[in-house]
Amino acid sequence: MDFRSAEEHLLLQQSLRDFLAGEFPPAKLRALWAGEAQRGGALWAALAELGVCGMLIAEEHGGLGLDLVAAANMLEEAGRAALAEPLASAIVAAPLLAELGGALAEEWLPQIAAGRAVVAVGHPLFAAVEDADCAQLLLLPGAQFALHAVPRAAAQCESLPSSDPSRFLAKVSFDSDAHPPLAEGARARALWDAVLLRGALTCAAQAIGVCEQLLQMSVAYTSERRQFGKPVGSFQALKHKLADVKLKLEYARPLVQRAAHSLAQQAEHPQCGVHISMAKLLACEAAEFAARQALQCHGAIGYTWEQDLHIWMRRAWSLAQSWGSARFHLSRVREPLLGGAFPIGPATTFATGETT
Amino acid sequence: MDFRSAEEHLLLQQSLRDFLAGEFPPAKLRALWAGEAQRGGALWAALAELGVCGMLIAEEHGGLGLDLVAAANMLEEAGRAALAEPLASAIVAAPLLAELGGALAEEWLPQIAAGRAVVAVGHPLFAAVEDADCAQLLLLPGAQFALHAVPRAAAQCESLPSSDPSRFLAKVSFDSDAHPPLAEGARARALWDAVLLRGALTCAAQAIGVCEQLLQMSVAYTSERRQFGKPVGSFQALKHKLADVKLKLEYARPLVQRAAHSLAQQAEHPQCGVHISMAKLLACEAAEFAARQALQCHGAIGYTWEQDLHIWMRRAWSLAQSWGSARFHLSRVREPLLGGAFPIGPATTFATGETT
Amino acid sequence: MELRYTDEQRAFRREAREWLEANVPSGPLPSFDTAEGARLHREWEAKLNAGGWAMVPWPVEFGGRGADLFEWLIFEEEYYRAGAPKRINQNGIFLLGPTIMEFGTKQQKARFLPKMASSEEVWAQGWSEPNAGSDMANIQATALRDGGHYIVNGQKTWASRGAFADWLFGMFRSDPDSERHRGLSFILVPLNLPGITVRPIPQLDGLPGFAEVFFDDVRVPAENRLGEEGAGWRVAMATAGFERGLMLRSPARFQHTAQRLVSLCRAHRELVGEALQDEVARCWIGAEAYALETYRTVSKLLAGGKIGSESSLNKVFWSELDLRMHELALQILGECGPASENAAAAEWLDGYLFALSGPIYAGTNEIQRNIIAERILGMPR
Amino acid sequence: MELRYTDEQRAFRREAREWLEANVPSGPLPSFDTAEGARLHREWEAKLNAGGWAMVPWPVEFGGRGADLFEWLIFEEEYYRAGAPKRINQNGIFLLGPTIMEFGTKQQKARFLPKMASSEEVWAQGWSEPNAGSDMANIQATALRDGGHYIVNGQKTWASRGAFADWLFGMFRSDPDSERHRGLSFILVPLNLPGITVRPIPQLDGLPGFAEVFFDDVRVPAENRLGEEGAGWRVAMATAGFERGLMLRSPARFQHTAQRLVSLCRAHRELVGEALQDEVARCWIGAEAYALETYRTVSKLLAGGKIGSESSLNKVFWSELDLRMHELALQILGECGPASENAAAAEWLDGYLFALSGPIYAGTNEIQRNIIAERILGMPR
Repeated sequence: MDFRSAEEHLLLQQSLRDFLAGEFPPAKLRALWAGEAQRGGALWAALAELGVCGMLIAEEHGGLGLDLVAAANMLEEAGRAALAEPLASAIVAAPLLAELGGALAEEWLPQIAAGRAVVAVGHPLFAAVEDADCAQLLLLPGAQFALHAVPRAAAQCESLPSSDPSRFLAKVSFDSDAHPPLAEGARARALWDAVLLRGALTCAAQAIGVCEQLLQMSVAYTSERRQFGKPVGSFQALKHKLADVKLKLEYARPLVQRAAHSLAQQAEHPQCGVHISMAKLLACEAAEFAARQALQCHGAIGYTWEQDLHIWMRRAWSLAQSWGSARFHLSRVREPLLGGAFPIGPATTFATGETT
Repeated sequence: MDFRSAEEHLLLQQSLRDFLAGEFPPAKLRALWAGEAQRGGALWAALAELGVCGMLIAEEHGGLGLDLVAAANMLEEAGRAALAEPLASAIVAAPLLAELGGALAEEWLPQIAAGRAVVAVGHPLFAAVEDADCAQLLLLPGAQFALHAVPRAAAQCESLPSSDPSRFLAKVSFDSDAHPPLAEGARARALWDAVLLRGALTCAAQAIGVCEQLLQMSVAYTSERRQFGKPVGSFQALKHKLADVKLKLEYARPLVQRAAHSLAQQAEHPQCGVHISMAKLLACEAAEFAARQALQCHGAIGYTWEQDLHIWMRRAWSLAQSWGSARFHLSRVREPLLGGAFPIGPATTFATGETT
Repeated sequence: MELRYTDEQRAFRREAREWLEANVPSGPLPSFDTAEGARLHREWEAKLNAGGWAMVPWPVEFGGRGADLFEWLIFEEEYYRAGAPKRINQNGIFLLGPTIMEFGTKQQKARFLPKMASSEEVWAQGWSEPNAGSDMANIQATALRDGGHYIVNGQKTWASRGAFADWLFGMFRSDPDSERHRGLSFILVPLNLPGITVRPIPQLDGLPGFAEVFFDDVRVPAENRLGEEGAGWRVAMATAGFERGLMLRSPARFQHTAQRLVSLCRAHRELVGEALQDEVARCWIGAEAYALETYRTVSKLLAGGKIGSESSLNKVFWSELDLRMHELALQILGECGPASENAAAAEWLDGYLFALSGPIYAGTNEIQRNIIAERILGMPR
Repeated sequence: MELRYTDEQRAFRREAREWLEANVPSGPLPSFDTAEGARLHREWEAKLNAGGWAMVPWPVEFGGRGADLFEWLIFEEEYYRAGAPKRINQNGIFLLGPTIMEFGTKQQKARFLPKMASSEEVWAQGWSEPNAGSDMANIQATALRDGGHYIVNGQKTWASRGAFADWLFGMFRSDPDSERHRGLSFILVPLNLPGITVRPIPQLDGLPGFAEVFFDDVRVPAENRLGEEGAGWRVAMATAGFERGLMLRSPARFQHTAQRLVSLCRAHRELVGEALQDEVARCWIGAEAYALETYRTVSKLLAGGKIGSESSLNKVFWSELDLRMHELALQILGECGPASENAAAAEWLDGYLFALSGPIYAGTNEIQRNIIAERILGMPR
């Protein structure tokens, strides 16, 4: 029993953090918003260089061969930096391609790892597909939950508005006769289930980073901004608001780490789906709460387009609605919990059969 | 259009307030808890003297002939003083007896007005009957919503525990063959509907008084109690807690007044039931919230049996559960609201047909 | 207590309803924080004024129709019911207008109020400076007397409507040796004077809803001072009271939002679940409570009462209710799939961004809660 | 990251489970705040001690079994799973015990710890005085040195377990000219000394859960001082840290409550509605989060890390979670008709009254939020 992140994962995380702090300042994001830059360019190539794009991909395909526990650490940094590159899609796509195997995996996994291709993944429960704009391949649901691989050029993408201009959402259609399914029936459903869990985890992990960033910006601003002759951060009302953010953050974090761990070792964890939903719910709520409090702590300045705060506020809103809303994930906890689907109470947290 | 309480009602309210402040200090309530005094005694007689027991009863039967708008003002004072006398039962019973009419009304209304009798009223939706312990007559539901009048001596009362030792709740059974129904079918249902609305209104109006009292005690204590060299009430965290109590109180109050007005003029107000449920919900929640904040503002001293604070905390908890829980009343708003049962939006608040 | 309208009040409502139904533009106007939107909103205000509906509670001589506060509430209900445009000149008609009624000279009333009612002159407010936000007394901009003029220097910020307005009102330090609340004067400044630079500030929605305004030796005629020299704080406190007060935040806006929220929830009831439905019902109750409390307040005012610090209760209540309603709407829409599939989504998102400013402007809700605790409840400072 | 127990940990759990299943009294004991309950709880503690389970993480020589913190968590899980009695000597074993381990002399450890583990000596805490609640440094009670003794005078209040305890620990002012945090000494006082008067204080539930303790020229041997003379504040801060810390508030208690809440909700699911069900699910998630965070903390501690102000996060989290769970239980029971019809109702109401004290004692949650903001986040004082 050891609930600490592995030393080497923390080092990787720190190096990504340093890299993004240097290479992805808010000015670059704003250039992207303004259409003056594109995703999947130099920054994406540099991330591939660091191994980030292929972190879940086996070494034989040019990846780092890490697991989702490590990926969660890395995604935290994507959230902290408000990264707009298609990293979450790489995390969602890679294990799906590996599971599908064959020529498709042989062709695309090395390209993802090398930062030369983006593979976007849809889901039968949700109409929006993220990153379809810059993808070369789309893995999409068809009729009866069938799974299709469709080259981007063969799909019609209708861009959808997003509360976060850094996240590109589209409604995608394609001709299913021209692209027969790669998986159908029970197998396809199992694949989609796994996609949902990974998608939700990417949101949860990013939300932790977003929440930390919002908190840090708010502490810094309220420590510096003076009114009535003292820093506004010395007023108890603002202290308690940010203390509450810290509380939500610190109790969401272990849920996310545990969810990543359970999903990485799914065979041992029948409650993996519940773990993911708990993590998604609380991490995204922590980030949304942080956004609300951060704006109130900043006052009017936070309400301007020029201040960077709203970059993370928008990310928080957008992550909360992606890969299942709060209501969706809460119901995925509530129903099995109240249905008695698994044992609860003291001594059950890590129990997977061995003590009963 | 005039949303002010009538001058003469405010005078009556003030005189009741002064009377209770003088005659019903917490020591008297504690004597009652300790079994050293009984309800329905000298205090009840003195209240009858003031006209309070018979305020809804017609003058021909010895009452004041007031309406529920005035009664709501008076019940606020019952809450403020944590009165333990069966005043709410008198408010619930009197219009029911008047509606039933005949010999029953002729016999009991004058006795209620004179403070010589207590009539307790049950309800088919709730198992507990309040004030059965000191009543002489019980108006009770039987099979199929039938309404029975049962002398106290002919009923079996099993006392129920209450979070508030000042409120006496019992489960009551009786022999329905020996006491044939006074009303049945649609008429009985209509009577029970009206009883429910009056019962809920008595709780809402009392809750306003309870909330005010808790707020006032908290302001007084935090202004006096010093820590760190200053009154604890000068700390923003406690200021904001009590400001929030004030907010809930001030926006619950007009709901209660409007509910009383609608019920008093039921013929004009098809949404009377919705008005009552809104008022019950928000007034009782304001009082419960006040109880929670008051305890936190008092700290350990409020946690003792000897301090009087818990007298009102218990009343707040108990009123919230009487005549329908929060969930019960919220659903009675939600269902017609979302079902489109009445017009909403600007210009509809007081509209009862005349502007459409 | 009499909760029925009089015959006169019902007649007034009918008249307003008929005029609005005949005149309100079909479909929404572009935001008044765009050049085109500002033009169209000014056109609408001119029409409203021509009909005599621009500012119904004002005296007829100033462009009103001498209505009382109940009629004002009724008018607002009808205005929102008709889906009429937002009021581009709200800084003028709701904040400065009542202040001029209270503190202005006869000449000032005649000069400013009619053109305010007609929105021929649109007003920006100049409350804040970079170091005077919640701490309004920390004003640094100066207006130093020079014969018949004030020489104005300094900077105002978060001047709402600053980008497209004609005039600005604000407090300036007229006694350079003064501190805090003393030595301030309340001055009305035409924004076309030499030495003024307006830098629009884009808001969260990307539109320039407010501006920074820089003053560099700007000469303003002394007759543009409202109230006594050095007594600006008292004037501004009255204006701030109006900002939190009844006229600007009549209940109809929130009842209208609550109605839209209920409709949205009804339309997606099966997707939404009981917990969200409960929250929607609570919002509608909140909007009703706000309306009832306002009618109660107006009843007291018409009987000769005053409102003071109670306006802080209003401000906290409506701003948090408004935010909650928009949050819920976005949650409901989130259950319905991607935003583009619902035409209402963009409107609710815009509304949410606007609602987020509610707990900040007109004195943050933290400041308002201090006021509630100290001035209404009497807790120690 | 390895979220599986070792074979040794599993063996430890089995051993604890078997012993507890064989020895835990069937049915609940009366409250330890009654004379009869106190006697029965002492009996239970003696049995626990005889089995070697009284304080598993303590060294064997002091009555423990030298377990590590993971084993402590496992023991606690099994303890709550078995429905074993509350710990009457929690002020001793969870607060004073670890303090003596850290600050005590060899003699003090040998003298106090074994009898603490066995609950032969039950401890009351003497944190507060009438004017030193949240403001713990405002202590007035004195302990003045007189040769080999301290002469103790003054008053302590809210001394939990004071009514039935044998000993009390607390801070006293040993330098009469000192102020605030200086000049205090941490002293252990037998409650049977001449000059001591204990006045039990009934709590909300009517039982004397705490007491006022009056000291009138009480002679306490100087060897009963823990730590240096005048250094009592540092000792007390360590104790207060333990009070908010890991040992006293291991997750099992809250997981046990969450489990009971879920069972209650399941049993009445049709009456309860989705909104309440959602809240119940959130509580269970909260209890899980608290457990996971504790395992994370223990992992860090066993690898040589320290916890400091983070214990303030724990304190706020568990106290508000605990209160919320009891509120929800009472709401669910409220849907099920009068209390007597449900055997669990009285237990939940008692639990609610107890939970209400959570946000107050061991430093109010307002103080804890200040600590989080200032010491963890680094916000200005």
